[in-house]
Amino acid sequence: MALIGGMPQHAGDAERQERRDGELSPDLIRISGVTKIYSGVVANDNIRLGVAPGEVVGLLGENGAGKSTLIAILSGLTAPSRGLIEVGGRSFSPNSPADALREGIATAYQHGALVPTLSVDEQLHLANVEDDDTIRTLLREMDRSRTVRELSVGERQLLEIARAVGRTPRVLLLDEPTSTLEASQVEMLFDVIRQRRSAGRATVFVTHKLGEALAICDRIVVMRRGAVVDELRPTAGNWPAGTEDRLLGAMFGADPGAMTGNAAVTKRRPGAPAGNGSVVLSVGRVVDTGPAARHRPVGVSLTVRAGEIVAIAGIQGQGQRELGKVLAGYRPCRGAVSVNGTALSGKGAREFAGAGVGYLTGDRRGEGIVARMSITANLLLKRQREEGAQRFGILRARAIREAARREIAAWGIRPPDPGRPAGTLSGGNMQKVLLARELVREPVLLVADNPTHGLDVRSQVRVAEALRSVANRGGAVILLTADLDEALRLSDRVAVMNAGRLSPLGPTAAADRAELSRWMAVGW
Amino acid sequence: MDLSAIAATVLASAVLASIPLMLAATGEAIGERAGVLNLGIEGTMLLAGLVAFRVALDTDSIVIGLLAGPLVGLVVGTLFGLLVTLARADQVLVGIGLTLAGTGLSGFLFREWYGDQQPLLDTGSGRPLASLADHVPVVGPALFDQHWVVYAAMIGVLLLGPVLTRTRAGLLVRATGEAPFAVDAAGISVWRVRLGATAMAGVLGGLAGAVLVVVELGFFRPGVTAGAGFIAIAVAMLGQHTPLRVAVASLVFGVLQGLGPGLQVAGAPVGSDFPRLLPYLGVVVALLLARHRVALPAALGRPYDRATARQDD
Amino acid sequence: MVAASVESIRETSPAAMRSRPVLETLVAVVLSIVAGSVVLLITGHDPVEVYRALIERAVLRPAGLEETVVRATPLMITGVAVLIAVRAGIWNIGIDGQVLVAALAAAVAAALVTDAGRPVVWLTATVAGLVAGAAWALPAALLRARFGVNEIVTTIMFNYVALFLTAWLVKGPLRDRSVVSPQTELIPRELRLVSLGDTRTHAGIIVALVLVVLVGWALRRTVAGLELRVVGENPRAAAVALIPVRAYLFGALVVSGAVGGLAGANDILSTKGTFQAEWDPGYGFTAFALVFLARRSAWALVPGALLLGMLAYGADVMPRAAGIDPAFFGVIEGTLLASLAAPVLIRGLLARRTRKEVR
Amino acid sequence: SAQEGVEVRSVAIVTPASRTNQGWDQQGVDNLIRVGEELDVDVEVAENLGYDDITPVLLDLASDDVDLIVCHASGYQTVCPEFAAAEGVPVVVIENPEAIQPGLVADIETQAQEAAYLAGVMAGNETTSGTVGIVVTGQPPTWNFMTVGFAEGLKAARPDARLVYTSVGEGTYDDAAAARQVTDTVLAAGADIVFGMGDGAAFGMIQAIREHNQQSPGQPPVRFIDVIGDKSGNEEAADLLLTSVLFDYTAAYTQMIADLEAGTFGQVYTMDLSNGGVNLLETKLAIRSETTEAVAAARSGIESGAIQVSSVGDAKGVDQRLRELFPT
Ligand SMILES: Nc1ncnc2c1ncn2[C@@H]1O[C@H](COP(=O)(O)OP(=O)(O)OP(=O)(O)O)[C@@H](O)[C@H]1O
Ligand SMILES: Nc1ncnc2c1ncn2[C@@H]1O[C@H](COP(=O)(O)OP(=O)(O)OP(=O)(O)O)[C@@H](O)[C@H]1O
Ligand SMILES: [Mg+2]
Ligand SMILES: [Mg+2]
Repeated sequence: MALIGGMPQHAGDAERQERRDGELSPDLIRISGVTKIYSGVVANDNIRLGVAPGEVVGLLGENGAGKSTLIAILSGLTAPSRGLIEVGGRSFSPNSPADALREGIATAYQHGALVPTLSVDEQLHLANVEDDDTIRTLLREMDRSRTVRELSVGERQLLEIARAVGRTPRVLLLDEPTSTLEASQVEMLFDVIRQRRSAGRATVFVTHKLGEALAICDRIVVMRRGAVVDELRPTAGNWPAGTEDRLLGAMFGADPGAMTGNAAVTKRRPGAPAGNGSVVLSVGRVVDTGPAARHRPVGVSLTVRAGEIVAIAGIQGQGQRELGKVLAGYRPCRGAVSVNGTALSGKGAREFAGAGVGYLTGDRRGEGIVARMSITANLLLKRQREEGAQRFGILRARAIREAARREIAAWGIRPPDPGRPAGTLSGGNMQKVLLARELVREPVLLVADNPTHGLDVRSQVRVAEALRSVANRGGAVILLTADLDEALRLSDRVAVMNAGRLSPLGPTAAADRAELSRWMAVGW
Repeated sequence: MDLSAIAATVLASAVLASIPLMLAATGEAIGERAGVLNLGIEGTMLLAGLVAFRVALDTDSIVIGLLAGPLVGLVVGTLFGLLVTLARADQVLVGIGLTLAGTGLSGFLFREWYGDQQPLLDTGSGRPLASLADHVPVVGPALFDQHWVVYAAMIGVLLLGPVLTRTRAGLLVRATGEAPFAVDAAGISVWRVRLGATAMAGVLGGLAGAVLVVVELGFFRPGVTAGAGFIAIAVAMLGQHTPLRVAVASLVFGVLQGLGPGLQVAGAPVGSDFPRLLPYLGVVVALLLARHRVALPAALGRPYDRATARQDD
Repeated sequence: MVAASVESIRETSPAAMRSRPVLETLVAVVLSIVAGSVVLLITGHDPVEVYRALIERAVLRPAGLEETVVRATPLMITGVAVLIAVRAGIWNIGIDGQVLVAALAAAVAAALVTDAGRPVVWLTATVAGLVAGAAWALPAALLRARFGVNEIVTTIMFNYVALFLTAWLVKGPLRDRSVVSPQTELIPRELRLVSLGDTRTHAGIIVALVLVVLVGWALRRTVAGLELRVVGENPRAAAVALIPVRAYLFGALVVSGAVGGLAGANDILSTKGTFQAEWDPGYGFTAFALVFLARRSAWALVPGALLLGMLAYGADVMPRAAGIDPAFFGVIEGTLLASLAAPVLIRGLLARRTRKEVR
Repeated sequence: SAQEGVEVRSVAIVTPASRTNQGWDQQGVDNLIRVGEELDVDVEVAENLGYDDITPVLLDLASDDVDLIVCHASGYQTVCPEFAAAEGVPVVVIENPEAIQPGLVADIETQAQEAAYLAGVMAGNETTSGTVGIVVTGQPPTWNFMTVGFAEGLKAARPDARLVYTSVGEGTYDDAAAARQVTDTVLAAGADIVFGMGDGAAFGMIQAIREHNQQSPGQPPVRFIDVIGDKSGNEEAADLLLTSVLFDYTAAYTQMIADLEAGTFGQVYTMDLSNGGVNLLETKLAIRSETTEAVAAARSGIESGAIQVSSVGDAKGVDQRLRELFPT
């Protein structure tokens, strides 16, 4: 039963809550009628939710559903426009994160709250974290004298979790804590959460990964367009059959079939020229010569043909990002690179782009979006010098506005407000903006760096479709990803990168998952 | 002509002249470390210098005068800090305002208090190690023939190095300039850290003004700092916001500044305008050489606003 | 990089924003008057008397307005110069040096062509000023774009270098030998910029206004303007969007220098007529204050410059009228700037109150 | 223009720096006020105007109906005549004899080289180390005239003397800290008499000398020669003030007002030894009788025309003349 519509849902919610109050200890946190409005956008809509001691509550919802907003309100980052929160039975209206911490609420933020220039130890000290067993376990593989900046993305995420867990809070809020973690690290985190459960401490777990939510949560709450739309709990320790469909339905609205039916779209179009199409990209013994990197690509050779998606899987920081930049002309290299027969060795990003190379950055906020500029401007970027956008160096305002409106509609960017600063978009919507502006240029080769990172399932599908459409149109795609399953799911051929070296490239259909994952960890 | 005597004097005088610069630049460095760019040190130095002068004259005590300077600096720095944190005022605007107001007020009060009189303080005494100066050629006076305040200031500034790197207060300051959101998220009030840092910067700026007026010159004149407050901003950056390096940079600046008159007196046909360029060109060259190490705190100049912080991280 | 962050994403409705600048400015003026009164009272002056004299002189005499416009002209031009750099994320604190070098170049160049008549003199001085200003910004621009050397420090340093260099030139090689004091050959009044009607205002203000409109438009409406702003907002994103970041950093600083140079040429062609060794108008800081006062908007430079121009004139004539030290007007100006920055205080207080009320 | 006498009710003076700058600006203002009191004429002072365009201030003064404006800086020598021509208000400029116009523009020549020559003679006779320093804050004509005059007097009195000439830098009239650093260096070169030309910056020089004297007890104290005003009222300064090249504008100002009323305004007023416009200050420091005699002899030599002191106003000329006098 998917709960759609306003009233009944709240009634049912209240009922459930009352029932639970009877059987469980009283809620640690009780949220009633919380609404948050950002200049017209209802980010949280009349939310009612309780969290009991020892409970692990999963919070799911598509990009922009309002999960992080709720976390922000509970963390004291922002005040609700309306509504009441109680913690331990007392009214709670934090002025700052400090107030929330005092009440025993600690948060690992979606985008982290670390100081790049501090060492790991200094960072923990800053956050008043005691160095206990839990911390030592979580950080056991980390060189603690290194600065946060020098850590890999995954290590940073672990540290962010440790920073919050280390305060042994009554309530731990985790906003997408596993987006860049490896399986073993996720398991480590789950151990910590289980310990907390047995100690009677509550955890709120925001994620886009249904599997993880089902594995660890005692209850799953689904948000959609700011409101809580569904709430599920296992019966007798097991999730009932069809739970996934129900979750997806609640997350994305009426038609869960849209999520599974897309498999066809993401697979190669029958009759597309894959594998034997013309050579789009040819790379011979390329050595990255750009600014210092933890691992720079060395001796990379690669041929990519029209119509195929080639995935390069690797743990974050093994040199895939650098390789992506080399292949899009953003980092200099030695060796031979040619696109559609045009030699591009020694050329810059503009020549690469001129030859039809598109690039989807892996650092959306850092180097993708211009946060304080409008969605329109962000959609325009990279094309601003093209015919349709300008005449004699003067921007064609109307044409640009219309193009923006079209793309906002076509990609379902939300909120559909062309003038809104792009920095206020949710991650998924930012990615749509960046994808939209790459795809209108109809790239011959699209280099996509971790394009689904942080995206909800539907957005992930949307991205996958977009990549496949490039291939189906006769272009080629290089998909750099930290997620081996994604690599296997989306690609035609796959290779692994480890310590700057590229493994042999083979057809995905014949790939051995276990072997590839070993390669990712230790090389070959 | 005794070139070594000239060199010795140039150096000794450069050391003395570098002390106010060093103090002010260290203060600026601390403020910048916390993310606050203070263009108002010039004004702070002048106000504090004037008050220190008056207090020293009235009490007939250099020490009390020297204490008055930092006190004024504390008040001014706190006011500045409150404006740029709680009031979220623009740092550049308030800084320029402070310089204008401080320059104006100190000049105005000086005339109100002293009319066209120009009292002078005694700056000749208080040199505990002077007797050692003759035993060391050339650098003897620079090392030993100095006022005790010079030594005290140097030790104080050098001690601030470990304070920044080793103490929790230092940690908070450094973190706040880089990632205020992370500090906020750690449950620490960003504005309090910044207020503390600007107050400290004010204290050091005030002390700089007091030392300039009471120890180096022995008198106040309207505008007596002659731009030292701005040079301090450059020196703070050149010194990579570390007290030790700031001290070295100030010293080098002082020596380059003294080199001009040194060359003129030694009879080099350089005129007076070209040697005066030296310290400024020197700073540019030094920056060029040290370019890989000069990084500004990431949040420098940005008022911290929790509502937008998450987008900026 | 220090990035200005005056513009943030506000959670207020546009209508509420629009009505405030006037109110905020009024509050700031009142605050600075109060601060000034305190100083006056403490030192035994009668504030009412002082402010009465002040208003009589600055507001009730017609010359005041004309002079305000004359003073605002170079401020507007240097404000545009600072704005161009600031929008690209660059701090050009070297306006003073650029003005000095450009003024000297303009004065010398114009003196060479005095026989050729007015238009030639204007054109020569303008071009000389633009080129010299750009040239003076060039080292800092190169160091920044090529080696990443922080321009805040280099531009400050080049101000001092300009001061001593121009002094040396005008005392030596470029000096007009027919007069004793070190200055360049005087450009006769008839050859300088035309006055507007029978006033002291001159064609420079038209140039300044055109410049404001042009730059304001270019920043919004041209590809170069857009790219420049992107570089200023997020240089890494700019690079990914195929914008030549270094070229923009370089170009913005050089163009900023050129525009700064224009202010120098304007002064020579209007009020000064000659470059003097000790002249150093120090527009730089005021221009910075102006840009931040205008919240980085080009159009708002115009009222901002007029306000600051009025203050500059006031500081010159009011001390005599009020019988107090001119330094006093530094206090007024300084507190005015500081409190103009404080509308955010008012807004912050308001925001806090609403937050509290809601809960 | 036809000249007619006017009754002078108020006069004004405009100065680039503060009227309490202990030097050039203060002397002009103080002198004009004294003349005003004597003649019962109102005096308006507009100070601290820098070298920006001062026309609005001049206009403002004109709107207050002043009868004469003293433009008290050589830097105002072009703007003031322009203003006078446009507005018809009489002005006095400094160091620009070319600009004079009957009824409109008069000029004051503060050519203090003669008095500076006497100071040089005094220094030559009084120095024991044989090294004498000159410290200037910038190189405006007024300083340049005095530098050359002083150097010629020194050379005449003591041909084997060594002269150390240093400039603190452009426009450093009030940069006491820099002046102090420069003076320290001059003292290190062995100078025992320093001729210092600066306004507020002079106190930086005085402090350097005071401290030097305190540090070297037993040695003959270094002494200071000041310019423009009389700092002997200041106890600490008086202890080392050998003399000062005094500027006295009162005679010139009185004469100008008289000329204006008589309709003969518009001449060059030269301040020199013979008319008392410049003079040497007598201080409490003991000087040798030979010195007094030598200075007196030089004075009569100048007055009789037997001694000709060069008049050099530009910086280049100063360098040249100093090199001639004291080749290294
Ligand atoms: N500071 C802000 N100003 C304006 N709008 C905002 C702000 N923060 C969030 N929003 C908007 O509120 C809505 C909810 O955003 P939120 O970040 O809570 O979503 P989310 O569920 O966490 O999404 P994601 O899965 O992408 O992290 C979005 O439409 C977003 O654009
Ligand atoms: N860095 C900052 N710059 C500007 N304003 C800030 C900054 N930090 C906090 N503020 C604002 O200052 C006010 C008080 O800050 P905050 O709520 O952090 O105080 P606090 O540390 O929680 O103190 P207390 O617990 O005593 O209330 C709030 O209005 C907050 O929005
Ligand atoms: Mg989120
Ligand atoms: Mg989000």
